[in-house]
Amino acid sequence: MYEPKIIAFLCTWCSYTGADLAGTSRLKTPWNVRAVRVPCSGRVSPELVMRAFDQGADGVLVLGCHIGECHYDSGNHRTAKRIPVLHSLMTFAGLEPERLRLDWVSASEGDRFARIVNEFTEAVRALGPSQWRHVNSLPSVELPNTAPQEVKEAGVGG
Amino acid sequence: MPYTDEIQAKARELLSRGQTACVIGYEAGPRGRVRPAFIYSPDDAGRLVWNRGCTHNLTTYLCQKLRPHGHNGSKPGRVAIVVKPCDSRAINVLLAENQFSRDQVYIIGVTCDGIVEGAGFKSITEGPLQKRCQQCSEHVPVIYDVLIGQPAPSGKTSGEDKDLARLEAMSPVERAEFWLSQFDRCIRCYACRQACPMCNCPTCLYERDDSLWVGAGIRVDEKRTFHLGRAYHLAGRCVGCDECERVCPMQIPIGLLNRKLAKEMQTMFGFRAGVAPVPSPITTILNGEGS
Amino acid sequence: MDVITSGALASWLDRLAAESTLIAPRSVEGVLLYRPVTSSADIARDFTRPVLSIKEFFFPATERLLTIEKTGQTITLQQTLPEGKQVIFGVRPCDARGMKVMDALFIETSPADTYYASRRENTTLIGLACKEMGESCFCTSIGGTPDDHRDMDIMLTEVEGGYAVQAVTSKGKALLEGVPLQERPGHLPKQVITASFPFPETAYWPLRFNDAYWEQMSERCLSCRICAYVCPTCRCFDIRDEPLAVGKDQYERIRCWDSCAGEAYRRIAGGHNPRAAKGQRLRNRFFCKFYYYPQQYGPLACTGCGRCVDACPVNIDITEVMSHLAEVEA
Amino acid sequence: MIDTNGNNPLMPYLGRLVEVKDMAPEIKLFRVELLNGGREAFASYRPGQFAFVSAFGIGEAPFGLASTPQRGGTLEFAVQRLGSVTTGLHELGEGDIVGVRGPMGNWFPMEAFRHKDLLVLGGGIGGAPLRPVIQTVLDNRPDYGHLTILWAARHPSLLIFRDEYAVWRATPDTELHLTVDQPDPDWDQHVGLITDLLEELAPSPKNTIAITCGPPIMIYYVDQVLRKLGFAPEQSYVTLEARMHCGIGKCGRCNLGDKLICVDGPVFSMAEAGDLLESFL
Repeated sequence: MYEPKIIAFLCTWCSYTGADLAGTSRLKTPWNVRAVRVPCSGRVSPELVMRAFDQGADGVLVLGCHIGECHYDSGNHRTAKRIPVLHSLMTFAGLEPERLRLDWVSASEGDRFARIVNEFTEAVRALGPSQWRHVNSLPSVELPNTAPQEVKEAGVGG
Repeated sequence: MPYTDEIQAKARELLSRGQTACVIGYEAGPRGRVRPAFIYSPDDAGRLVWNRGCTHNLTTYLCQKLRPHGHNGSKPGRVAIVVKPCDSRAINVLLAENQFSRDQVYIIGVTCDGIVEGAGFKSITEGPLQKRCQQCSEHVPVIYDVLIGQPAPSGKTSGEDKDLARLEAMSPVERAEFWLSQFDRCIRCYACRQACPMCNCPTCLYERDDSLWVGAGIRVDEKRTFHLGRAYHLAGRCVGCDECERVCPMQIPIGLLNRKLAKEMQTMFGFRAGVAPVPSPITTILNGEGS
Repeated sequence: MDVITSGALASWLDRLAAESTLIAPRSVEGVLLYRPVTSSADIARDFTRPVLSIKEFFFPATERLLTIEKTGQTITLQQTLPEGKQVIFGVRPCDARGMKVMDALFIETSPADTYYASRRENTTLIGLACKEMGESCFCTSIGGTPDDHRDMDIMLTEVEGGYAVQAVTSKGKALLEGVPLQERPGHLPKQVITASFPFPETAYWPLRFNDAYWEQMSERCLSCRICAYVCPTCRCFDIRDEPLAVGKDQYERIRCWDSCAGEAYRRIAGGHNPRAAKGQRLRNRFFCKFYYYPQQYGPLACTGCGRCVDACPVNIDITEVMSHLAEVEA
Repeated sequence: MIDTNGNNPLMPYLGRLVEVKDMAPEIKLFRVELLNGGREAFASYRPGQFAFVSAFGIGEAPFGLASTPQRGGTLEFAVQRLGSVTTGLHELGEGDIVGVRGPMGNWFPMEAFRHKDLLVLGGGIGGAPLRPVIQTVLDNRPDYGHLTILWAARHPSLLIFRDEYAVWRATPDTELHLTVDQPDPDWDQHVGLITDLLEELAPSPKNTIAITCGPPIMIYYVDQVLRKLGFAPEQSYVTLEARMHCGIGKCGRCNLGDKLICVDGPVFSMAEAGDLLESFL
C-alpha cells in the first residue's frame, strides 16, 4: 500500500502534548506522520509549509491550540488567518487542497489528535503521491545529461 | 495633455518654495518612452509630463528616498510624488507599515482613466488600455495633498476577471501544469520584486546567502517557490498596480497570483489593500482588534 | 553565390534536429526565445531578435560544475562536463559577436573555462542576416553590421526563393556537406543601416568616472538584473553548493548568472559594500562594457543588440549614455 | 601564476584538516594537508597569495594563505566566522576533508624588499596574510633589515597568532607592538587605533617598506598616516579583499575599476592602488 509522507507542525504547548497523550493512551496513529515541534503554531511561516512540499512531503498538517487557549495569547490567531490564505494560494498554484490542513488540538485531546491524523493520512493516501516536487523538474539524484569525466577519491576512510 | 501643465506648475511651486526637496514624476525619454523622473530644481519642472503612458508605480522609490540615511540617521528631505489612484493605495499600505510618515510625502494625486498597453516600453499614449485598467473602476486617488484633474464618477467595468476565472475552473493538475509552464521561463532577474513598492525588505528572504527557503538555481520548482512566496508576502498588501507583470521580460502572468489573493482577502476578511492606512489582516489578530 | 531553397533549408534543418540538438527561435507562450526544436516548422523566421541571446547555450543561467558526495569523512567529487553537439539556427550577428566577446574572457584568457570551452567546441552557429535593423538596434555604432558573417560558422542571407549561403569556418563547411546548393549569379543584397550613435573613445571613459551624471541617471534604476541577463556579453556569475537530495549527503556545486546591478553584488560577509549606491553599480555596468572589459580582455562588451534598451522597465538607455558622453567629450 | 587542477580551474584539490586550533573567539586556524595532486600546485606559493577553500555542501570562499612552503607542506588559513562558508568551515574538525583551489593572485615582492627595513601593520583577521611575510623575514633574517610589527585588534582576545609573539620578539632586529581598542583589566600595552600607535612610533620612511592588511577603512587611514610620516606610495604595500567567486578573473565580481583583485592583486603598492579608477573603500 502506498504510504504518504506527512509533515505535522505541532505547537509544543497543546498539540504536541496532545500527540503525547495519544501515545500514552495507546491510541492508534499512523506512522506516516513526522512531527515537527514548534513553539507555537504562529511560528509556522508559509515558507516552512512550502519548503516541506518542495522537499517531497505528500501532506502538511498544522496543529495549534484552540483559539483562546494560545500560550502566547494570540499566536494562533495569526495561524488561523495565514494558513487559509496560504491554502488558497497553493491550491491556486495546483496543489490538491486536501494536502494541507489546519486544525486545533489541545493538550487533553489525545483522541482528537488521533482522529485528525488518521483522517488526514487517509485523505492524503487516497490522493496518491504528490506531484508538487517532481513535475518538470530535474531529477535530483541521478546526474542528467552528463557523464562522469573524472573521479577523485579522497583516499581516506572515515 | 491637460494635466501636464498643472503638474509642472505644482512641482515648480513646491521646489521654489522649498516645500519639498524632490518631485518624483514622469518624463519622456529620448525615444519618447515615458519613464520615472526625479526633479530637484524648479527649472527642471518642465520635463514632467502626464499622459496615458505613465504606467510606473513611482511609490516604489519612496522607501529608499525617505529612509534615514548615513550613520547619524539624518532625516531626508520631504518628497513630492505623482500618483495614480492605484499608486495612491500603495502609499496607504506603506504608511500602515510605518515605512515613512505622512508629513514626509507631498502627494500629487492625478485622476486617471487608464494607461495604455505597452506603456514604458514604447512611445505610445493612445491605444487599448492595460488589462488592469479595463477592470479598474477607481478614477480618483484615495489619498492626496493636491488633486490634478476632475474627480470623475467611478466608471463601470465588467468586473469580471476572465483569466482568473479560467484558472479557477481548472483541475489542480492543470493549474500546476499551467504555472510550471509559466515559471519555466523565469530567469530570476527579480525585476518583479524590484519594481514592487511592497517588496522593500533590505535583503529579500529568498536571496539571503544562507537562505534555506529556495536554491539559487533556475530549476522550475525553485522559481515557483520564489513566486508563490512573494505572492504570499503581498497578501493584503498588493494594490494591483501590476508593475511586476509589466516589467517581466518573460511575460509571466504574475499578476494573476496577486489578483487571486486580493480576491481571497476580500472574501475572507472583507479587506482591500490600501483603501485606508491599515495593515494587512493577516498581520493582526482575529476580529481585527489591534495588531 | 550559393543558394539553398526554402524547401531544402527546411529538410536540412529537420535532419539537423534529428541528428543533434537544434536550437532556433521559437515562440514560447508568446515570448520569442532560442529553444530546442524538433521540427523546422516550429522555427520563427520573421523576427528582430529573441528576448534572450544565445549566450545561455554556452553559459547557462544555472549549470552544475561538479557533484559532491560525502561518505563519512571521505569526499568524492565528480566533474560534470557538458556533452553533445548542438546547432543554433537563426543567430543574429550581434549575438555571434557576443560569443566572440565571451571567448576573449572564457577561452583566450588563461586559464580557459572548461565548461564554456567545451560547449563552444560542440556548437555550430548558423547565422541569419537581419533584413533591417530593429527599432533599438545599434550594432552599426559599435563595429558590427546587420549582415556581419565574421563570427558565424555559416551565414544565411534571405534572397528570392531561398537563402544565400556562406560557409565561414571549417565547422560550417562540414555541416553543409551533402546539402543541395544552387550556384546563382549576383551578389548578396546590401543591408540598410539605420542607426548610428556616437561612440566615445575607450580612453575617454576614465575622465568621466567621477561625474555626477552616474548618480543622476541611475536614480530611476530598480536594481533588477534584466539588463545583464538579456545581454549577450554579460557574464558575471555566482558559485554555490546546494543539496542534491533530501536527507542524503550529496550536493552539487552550481554556477548561476549574477548581475552587478544587484544590491548585494559586492557586499562582503562582514557587511561592507563598496558599491552600495545605485550610481556606483550602474556606472560599473557601463564602464565594464566600454572600458574595463576592453582593458582586461580586449573587445568591447557591447554588441549593439539593443536588448537592454527594450527590456529596461524604466528606460535606462545605453545609447543615451553613449550620446551623453560623446556630447560631453565634444 | 594560477595553478589549476588538471584542466579545470574550478575543480578543487582535496585536503585533510590535520589541525584546527582556536585562535580567538570565532577565529580558527586550519592546517590542511593536500591529498591529490595539490601538493605540486602549492609547492612554491608566495607570501600574499590566497586560495579558495571549500566547505563541501556549503560553498567556497577565498582566504589568504597564512603559511609559507618553506615551513612544510601543509597550508594554513585563519578563518573568522562571518558568513555561511566560514560557518561551515568552523563546524569541521581534524580529519575532515576540505577543497582547496590555488594558489591565486600576486604576492609581496619579498626579493625586492631585501636589505630594507620592514614595517608590517596588521588589523584583526587581516594579520593572517601578513604572517608569511613575517615568517619569511624570520627564516631569512640576515637578508632583511629591521622588522617592526604593529598588530591590532578590537580586544586582546581577538589578537591572532598570540602564541608566536614570544618568538617574534626574541628574534634579533625585530620588534612587536600590540594595540587594542577595548582593553581588558590585564592589558598593559598600547590602547587605541593602529593609526595612533603608528603616529606615536613614527617610524622613519628611510629605506623602509610598509605592508598593511586589515579592514578597508583601516588601510585608508593607515595610508594617510604613512604619507604624513613621509612614506612614498611606492614604499607602501597593501593587500585588498573583495567578494569573489572564481579567483581566476572570470566571475567579474572583484573588480576595482579595470583591475581585478583576484589576478591583478590582491597585493598592490599604494602607488598602484592610488591609480585605481575605483576606490577600494
